[in-house]
Amino acid sequence: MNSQENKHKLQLFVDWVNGDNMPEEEYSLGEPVFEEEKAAKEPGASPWNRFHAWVEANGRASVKKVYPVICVLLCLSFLSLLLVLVAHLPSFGELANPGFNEVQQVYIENVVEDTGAVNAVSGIILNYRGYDTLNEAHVLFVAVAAVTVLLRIDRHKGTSMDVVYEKEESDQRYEPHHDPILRKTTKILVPFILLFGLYIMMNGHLSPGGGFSGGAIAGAGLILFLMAFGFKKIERFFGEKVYQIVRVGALLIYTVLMTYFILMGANQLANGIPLGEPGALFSAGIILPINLVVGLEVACTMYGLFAFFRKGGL
Amino acid sequence: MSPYWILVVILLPMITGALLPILDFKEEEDRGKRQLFVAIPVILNTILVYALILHKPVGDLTLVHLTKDLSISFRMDGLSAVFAGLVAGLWPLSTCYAFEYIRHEGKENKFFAFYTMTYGVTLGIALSANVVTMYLFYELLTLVTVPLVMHAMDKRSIRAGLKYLAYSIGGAAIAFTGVMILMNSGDPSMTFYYGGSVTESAYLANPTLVQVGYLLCFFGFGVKAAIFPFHEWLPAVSVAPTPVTALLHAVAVVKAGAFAILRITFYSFGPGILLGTPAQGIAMAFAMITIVFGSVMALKEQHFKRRLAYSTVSNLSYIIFGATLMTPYGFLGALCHMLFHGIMKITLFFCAGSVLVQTGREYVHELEGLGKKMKLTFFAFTVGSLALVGLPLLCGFISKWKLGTAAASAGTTFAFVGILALLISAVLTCGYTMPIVIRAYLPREGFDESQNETAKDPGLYMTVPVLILCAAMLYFGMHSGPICDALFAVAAGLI
Amino acid sequence: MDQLFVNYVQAAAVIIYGIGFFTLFFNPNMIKKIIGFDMMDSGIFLFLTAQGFLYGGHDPIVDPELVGAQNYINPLPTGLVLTGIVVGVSVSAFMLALTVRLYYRYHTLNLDEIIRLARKEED
Amino acid sequence: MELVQNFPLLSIIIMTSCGAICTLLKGKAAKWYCLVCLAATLALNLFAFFYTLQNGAYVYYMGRWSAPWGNEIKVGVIEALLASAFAFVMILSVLGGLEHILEDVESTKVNLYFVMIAFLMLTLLILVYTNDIFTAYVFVEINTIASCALVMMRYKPGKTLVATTKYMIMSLLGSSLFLFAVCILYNITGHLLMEPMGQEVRRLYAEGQYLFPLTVAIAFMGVGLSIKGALFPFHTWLPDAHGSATTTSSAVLSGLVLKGYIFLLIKIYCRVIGLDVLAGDHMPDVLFLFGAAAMVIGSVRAMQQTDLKRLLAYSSISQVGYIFVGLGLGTEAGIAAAIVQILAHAVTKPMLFCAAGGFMNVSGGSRKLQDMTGAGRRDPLSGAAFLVGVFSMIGIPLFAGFTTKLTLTQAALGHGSVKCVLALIVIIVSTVLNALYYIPTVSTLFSARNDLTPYRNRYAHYHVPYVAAMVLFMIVNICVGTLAGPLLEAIYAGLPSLGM
Amino acid sequence: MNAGFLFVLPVIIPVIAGLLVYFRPEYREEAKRVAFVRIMLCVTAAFVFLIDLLPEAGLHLFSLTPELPVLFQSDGMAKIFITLVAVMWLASGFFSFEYMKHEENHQRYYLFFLCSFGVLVGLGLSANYLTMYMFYELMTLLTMPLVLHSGKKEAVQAAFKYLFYSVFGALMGLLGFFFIYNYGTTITFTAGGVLDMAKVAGHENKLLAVVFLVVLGFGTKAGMFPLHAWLPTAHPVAPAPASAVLSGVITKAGILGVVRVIYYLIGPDFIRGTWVQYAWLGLALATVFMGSMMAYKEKVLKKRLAYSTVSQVSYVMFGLAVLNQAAFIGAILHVVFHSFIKDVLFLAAGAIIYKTGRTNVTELKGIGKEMPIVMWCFALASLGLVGIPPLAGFVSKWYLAVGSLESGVPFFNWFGPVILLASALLTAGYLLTIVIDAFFPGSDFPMDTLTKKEPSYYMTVPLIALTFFIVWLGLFPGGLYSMIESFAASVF
Repeated sequence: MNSQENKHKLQLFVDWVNGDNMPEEEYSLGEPVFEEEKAAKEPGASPWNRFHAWVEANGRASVKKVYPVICVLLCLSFLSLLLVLVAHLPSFGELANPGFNEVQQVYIENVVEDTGAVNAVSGIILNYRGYDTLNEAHVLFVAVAAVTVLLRIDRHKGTSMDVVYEKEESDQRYEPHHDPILRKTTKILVPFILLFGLYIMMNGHLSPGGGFSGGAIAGAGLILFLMAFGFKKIERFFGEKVYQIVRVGALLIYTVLMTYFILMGANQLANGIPLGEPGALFSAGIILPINLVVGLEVACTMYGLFAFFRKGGL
Repeated sequence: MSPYWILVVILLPMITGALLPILDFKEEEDRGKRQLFVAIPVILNTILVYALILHKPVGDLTLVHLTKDLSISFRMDGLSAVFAGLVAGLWPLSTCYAFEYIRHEGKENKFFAFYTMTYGVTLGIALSANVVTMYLFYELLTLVTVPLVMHAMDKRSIRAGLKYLAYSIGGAAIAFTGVMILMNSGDPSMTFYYGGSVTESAYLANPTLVQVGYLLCFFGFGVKAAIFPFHEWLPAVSVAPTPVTALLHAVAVVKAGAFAILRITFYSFGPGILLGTPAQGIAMAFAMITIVFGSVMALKEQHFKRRLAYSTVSNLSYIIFGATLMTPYGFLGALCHMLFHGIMKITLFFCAGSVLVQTGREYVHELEGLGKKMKLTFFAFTVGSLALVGLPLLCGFISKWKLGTAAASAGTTFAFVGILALLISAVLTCGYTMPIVIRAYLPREGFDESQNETAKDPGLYMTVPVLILCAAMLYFGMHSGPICDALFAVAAGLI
Repeated sequence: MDQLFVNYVQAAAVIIYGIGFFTLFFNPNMIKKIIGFDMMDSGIFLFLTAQGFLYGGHDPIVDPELVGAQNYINPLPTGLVLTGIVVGVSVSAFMLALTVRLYYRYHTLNLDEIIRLARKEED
Repeated sequence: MELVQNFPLLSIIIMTSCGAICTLLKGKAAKWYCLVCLAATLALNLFAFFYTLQNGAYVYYMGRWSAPWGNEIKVGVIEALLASAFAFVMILSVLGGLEHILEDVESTKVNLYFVMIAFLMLTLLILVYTNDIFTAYVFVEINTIASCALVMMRYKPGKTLVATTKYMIMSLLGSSLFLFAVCILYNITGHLLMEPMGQEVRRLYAEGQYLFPLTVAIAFMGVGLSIKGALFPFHTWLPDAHGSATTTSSAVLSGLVLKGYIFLLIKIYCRVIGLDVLAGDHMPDVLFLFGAAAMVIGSVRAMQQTDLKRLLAYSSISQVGYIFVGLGLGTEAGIAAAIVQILAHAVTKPMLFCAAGGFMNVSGGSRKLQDMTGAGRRDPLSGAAFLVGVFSMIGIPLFAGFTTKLTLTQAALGHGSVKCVLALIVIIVSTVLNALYYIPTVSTLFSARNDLTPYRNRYAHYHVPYVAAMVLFMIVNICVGTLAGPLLEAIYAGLPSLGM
Repeated sequence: MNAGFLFVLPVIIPVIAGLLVYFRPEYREEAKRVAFVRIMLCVTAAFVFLIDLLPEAGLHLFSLTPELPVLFQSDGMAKIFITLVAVMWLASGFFSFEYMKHEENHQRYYLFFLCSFGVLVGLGLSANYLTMYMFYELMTLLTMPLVLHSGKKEAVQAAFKYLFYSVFGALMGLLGFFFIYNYGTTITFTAGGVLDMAKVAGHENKLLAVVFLVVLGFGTKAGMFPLHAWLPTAHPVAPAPASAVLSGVITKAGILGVVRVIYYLIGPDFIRGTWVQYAWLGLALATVFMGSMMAYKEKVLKKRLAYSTVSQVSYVMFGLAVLNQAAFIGAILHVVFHSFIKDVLFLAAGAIIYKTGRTNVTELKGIGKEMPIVMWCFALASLGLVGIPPLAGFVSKWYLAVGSLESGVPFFNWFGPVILLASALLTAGYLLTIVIDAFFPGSDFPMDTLTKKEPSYYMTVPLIALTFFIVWLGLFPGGLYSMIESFAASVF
């Protein structure tokens, strides 16, 4: 083939030497080829479009098949990582663990004369690291607020929250049908439950327990009463207004107490709250009142959550 | 004069531009009022600029301190006087041209708003005293000119506008990195000193970084100066109305890119450091490639304004070639070509605009025999093209002459190849301008007169600026003594 | 590997955590996901309490005779667990409320179904 | 202990009480009370900022007991600055989106909205100030619940509920990983407070003990908080959550909440683990890579969006990428650049969201960009604010974005290794991509074809709070842009207290 | 009162005349126009001859920049060139009055014809590189429309080709200009060269490359080998008087350029014995031989004459390339003689086309009978070109051969004359065959049927005059020889 090419080249050279060959049409009179007007690229055909078509067609199905396998593999590898981690951790239950350092020593040895509480755990969570527990109460408070946003139906205000709600409305107001066995037992049990809850709250600084557990027990008592006697009865002594006031009041009292305690502590001023002698009921400074307040708060929260899930209102 | 006038000069057009949409002149009825409202500030501003050039204010005017070292400050030194003078000189002419041209495009308020604002922003670039200020106005220039490019708001111009935007912002981002490297090596406030602010020790500490920094700045600002790999936006933008293409893409925007490269080369990185380094080699190589490439593409292009746009691409790289020679003579050649190319190219674009307005023809082969009908326009076009080719009596020859001698005296083989590139491009320039002239005046055998019955010269607003420019070309061609001495003083860093 | 048998309690905790993690990821049902979260929480609390344990350690109710920190277990982790449990409760309550509302609107608990319905509803 | 030193605690207490009290008040009263509390917090924190500027950082015991026993907060220059900035932006966001709150949220539950806002502010304050990682965990949880509540408070739920669920699940996963990391750290160091734990970790690292648990703790901490901070691979929840929430919620979430978590990560990495130990574990490189990927892919995805709010959400992902690139550089300058970006983005993004809210008012409530053509003309104030935001995003000098680009490039250059080159390239690409999707949006918003849309004669009627918010936003943005000097000095002064 | 201001007149007058002819409406009809042009031609020629007579003088017109003045001076070389230009323009001018009758847009033709006259005079008189370059460029631009005159497609393409090649050549000259300005002491032409050896020290080979490019650049105008392709296309398409002038004089402008640069700026001894000289010699000889070969092969009369121009002008280039006095004198002599001869040949061809419309060589059988005077001049000119002793061609070829033999250039001093002789034979081949066919068409040709078609006296008078000169100069070259020898001595 290249011989033909050479001939062509020779011809070109001869023409050039000859000098009389006409330069090819310099300014083509043809239709102007202007980039913008070129025919728009026709769609499809390009690999990118084919990939998209495949994804639309069977994207979801393939993911469904592949997802479990990946999930299992991911979790197994994660689990093995954790197990290897545990293998490298300090051994269980040794005194040489890093945990048993001067921090634990102070917590145990001077918890009595610092906080007046015999139960070191209460001392820690309510005095040494008191601020954390203040915010514990706030977590509960926010959770209830969030649930109210979601579940509370303000029927009489006419807010058509969700048309769906209207259909099953009858079930909400359904009062528990008169069940004598349940009512009798609750009549006997509820006072003791509330009393026991109060006991747990009061003795938080002496024995295990405290505001949170006591509150939960009291809450359970309230819920049992509600289950037995229905909303009408309970509204007589524990309606919406009371509920709000108790909840917010308890929180505010707790905050005020804690602010006073922190401000005094931070500025190294004596806070004038008597610690009382250890072991007595009215001792351990601010821990007792805090336990009471927290107990109330937790009880209201428990009851509130149940009521919202049950009736979308109190 | 006190340096505060610099601020006045920059802000006056920007305020007029900003006020226009608020005053909201009606399209047709108070066109006269709008023209007055635009013309007076522009002319006033030009007078102020020339007053500033004549008796230069001493010292810098610092507006605000961004950080401890970086500040927004202005100054009128030699180089800024040249660029400001060029812009101030050509702006009134092109505004006058735009008054009539825009009548058939529409949306005049929006057009003149951005048009006058660009005036202020370009002056901002010219008069900035440090790299950060220049960078600020450089970015503003992009943002102010994008609406102008998109003026017609049809699919084509929007796509062109977006392409222009992508290139400019990309370029600015690349340049920003280079500026940062500059900031680290040498005086952090990056104010412009003739001979560069990069200290010797900083360079010796890490020569490759400084060179990479310079190349980043070079290609970053080079995007606006349409250097080879980043030149596509310039021809694409020729869809914009002619006063926009003429002024922005022959004078303001592209020259801002070239001006920025001059500033960076001679006032920030300093020729002393860069002379003979591979960075200079690369920069010069790209400039040379663009010179030849631009002309070749222009030769191939059939669309009238795109052909002129490609010619701008190639001519701009003359300036950059001069800059990369890194000698005072090279700098002088660059300055000369910046001035004279501004005048030449704006004339050609105006003629293209007049042809478009009068006959609506956009392609080169449609211009058959128009020479007789549109006498003045094509006379100006002929003078412009002869100047561009480098005929001795016209200004084009002077700048080619300065560039050529500078390259010859530079002595390196690269410079020698550079001259060859210059000359090849000159031949190609003749290749793409002369056929138009010949075609216009000496129509071919089978040509019938009837096609150009209606074609005649456009109104006074459009022809007067063109003729003034021709006179300027002839004057500078014949009597360029004083101008060249002034430019040499700037190039040698005396003023 | 023998250290794993020494720390058998932490190993158990971590395994519970892993299972919780698996249920969370594996099944699309909302309730199962919440159960997964609770398992993860309980796994961590077990892991945390295990750190405070001491062989032969007395419960942290300080009685005057038994002096010296070395024969009491570390009270701090138990305190932290108390806080953790409360957080777990509040978060689960919120998630359950969300599930109830989703059920009322989309009548399904399968999260993938819900997402599909939401996307269809959107466009 | 002068009085001023109590101010941070006072601001925290005010916010806690405000949360509680707002539940009792009615909608309008709750709004005013919440705004007053926010203003008070802003003032107190500003005082604290100027105090620490003169006298340097100080530690404040939350309760009577000193470091390893009691709880404490550390008030440094950066912390105070961020706290006051967050408070200020919170006020402006609430004011900016006020009409939408009253419109979107049910009238009876508006007060709960402000409860959530109060608790969110509380958590941000604590995340910024706290010196104890378990307190940090507790507040991370409150923050999760509060922000999920804020997202879902829409009158016509549907889409928002699904988005909230996705957000909730991802956040809970993140916080459980974070808790796990806290337990591991407590297990191997025995301390919960950052300073003592930091010394312990350095000692362990020096002796080479428990190295593997330390790496796992660092990894879990990083992954946990990246999930919550919406770093690239875990960002899937962000577009739906921020896209479908009301204006104020999306403004606050993208502007502040993301930053709270990331600042906590920075604090933990600097104070507890120390940059040298961190470098040993190559964690910064991982963060750097994911940050770089976020910068690019966030913008690419944003280009394909037609809904304005989702577009802004995706752009947040790319801006978060800037912070992680700064953090990933692992040098002091890198951290400073990250903090500057936190501030700059906190100031810019909420403004963009509020402006988007304004545009929605003027375009018949639709979020689609087509319906918003010419909205900029019909509502000039939001148009101007949006423009300032876009300028800042692109990094035009005199605007906040420029300061970030300035410091980040300086930091990258200071680094001088392959990471530096990669950082520079990514910054350039990201700037271009930003321009590529912001400028067309601006051009559609200001396009002259205003008369084609059905909403052409719907001009904005301005309320006082909205105008105030927008104007203040613009002023702050320009201040951060121009007063970069003193800002940077303050940050560099605050770095040692951060644990560098 | 030196003769300086005189220089401007012959340059300005024709240009103004041309513009007047084109723009003034009254010159539309024939008679007025012909009269006006005739007067103008005579006036300009008179001034030119006046300048010849006056002693050497200089004029500084104005200066573009301080170091770029526009200078005129009438040294020996200039005098010869402008006289040649004047004579050729007179002859072609008179010829074209008649010839243009069967062409259109006369005014345009005369505009460019007169303007190029002025420009060429300016080129001849220019005293420094800038002025020469300026007039060189103007000449290209003004002669191009002459080539384009007919407007036919191939004419337009040929014109473009001519334009690009010439502009490229001019710009090569500009390249040389930069370097000479840089390495030379001044840009004014001074016999023997202006190079400042101190500056040139390090850059010899680069400067040699530049010189070679300059030679190539100006060589394009003279149709030297690498860039000769435009000449065979451009000259034939132009109207006959224009192509006569194009071939006769304008190619000599290229030669003038080379002479000025090599002998008056670079200085002959800078490139004596270097590769530039050998390359130049080689190219010249190649063109000489190649031109004649092509001419021999070409059938169309005007194309054949164009090829012969290519080869004859390369005689001159060869003479200049030898770089010694004898060859230089031979070259300049050949410039003069070739102009006269080629003018006669082209005018004759023009007359034939005008009268009989026959362009092909084969159709010219028996033309001698139809147009005796024209063909007699054609014959005499052909003989002169071949180099038969009594006619002009012989003298220049003689000195060329002698110069090259004496020059001592290693290979070329004997190879050169051999090529010249061979080419002379070929010239005879392609010219004398026409003459023989014209007068002795052979027995079978019906000689008697031919009628006399003698063109009018406008055409015959110039032909006769030029032929007289050829014969007169062939017999008494002494005057011309001594004139050339005077300034040739100063150059070497």
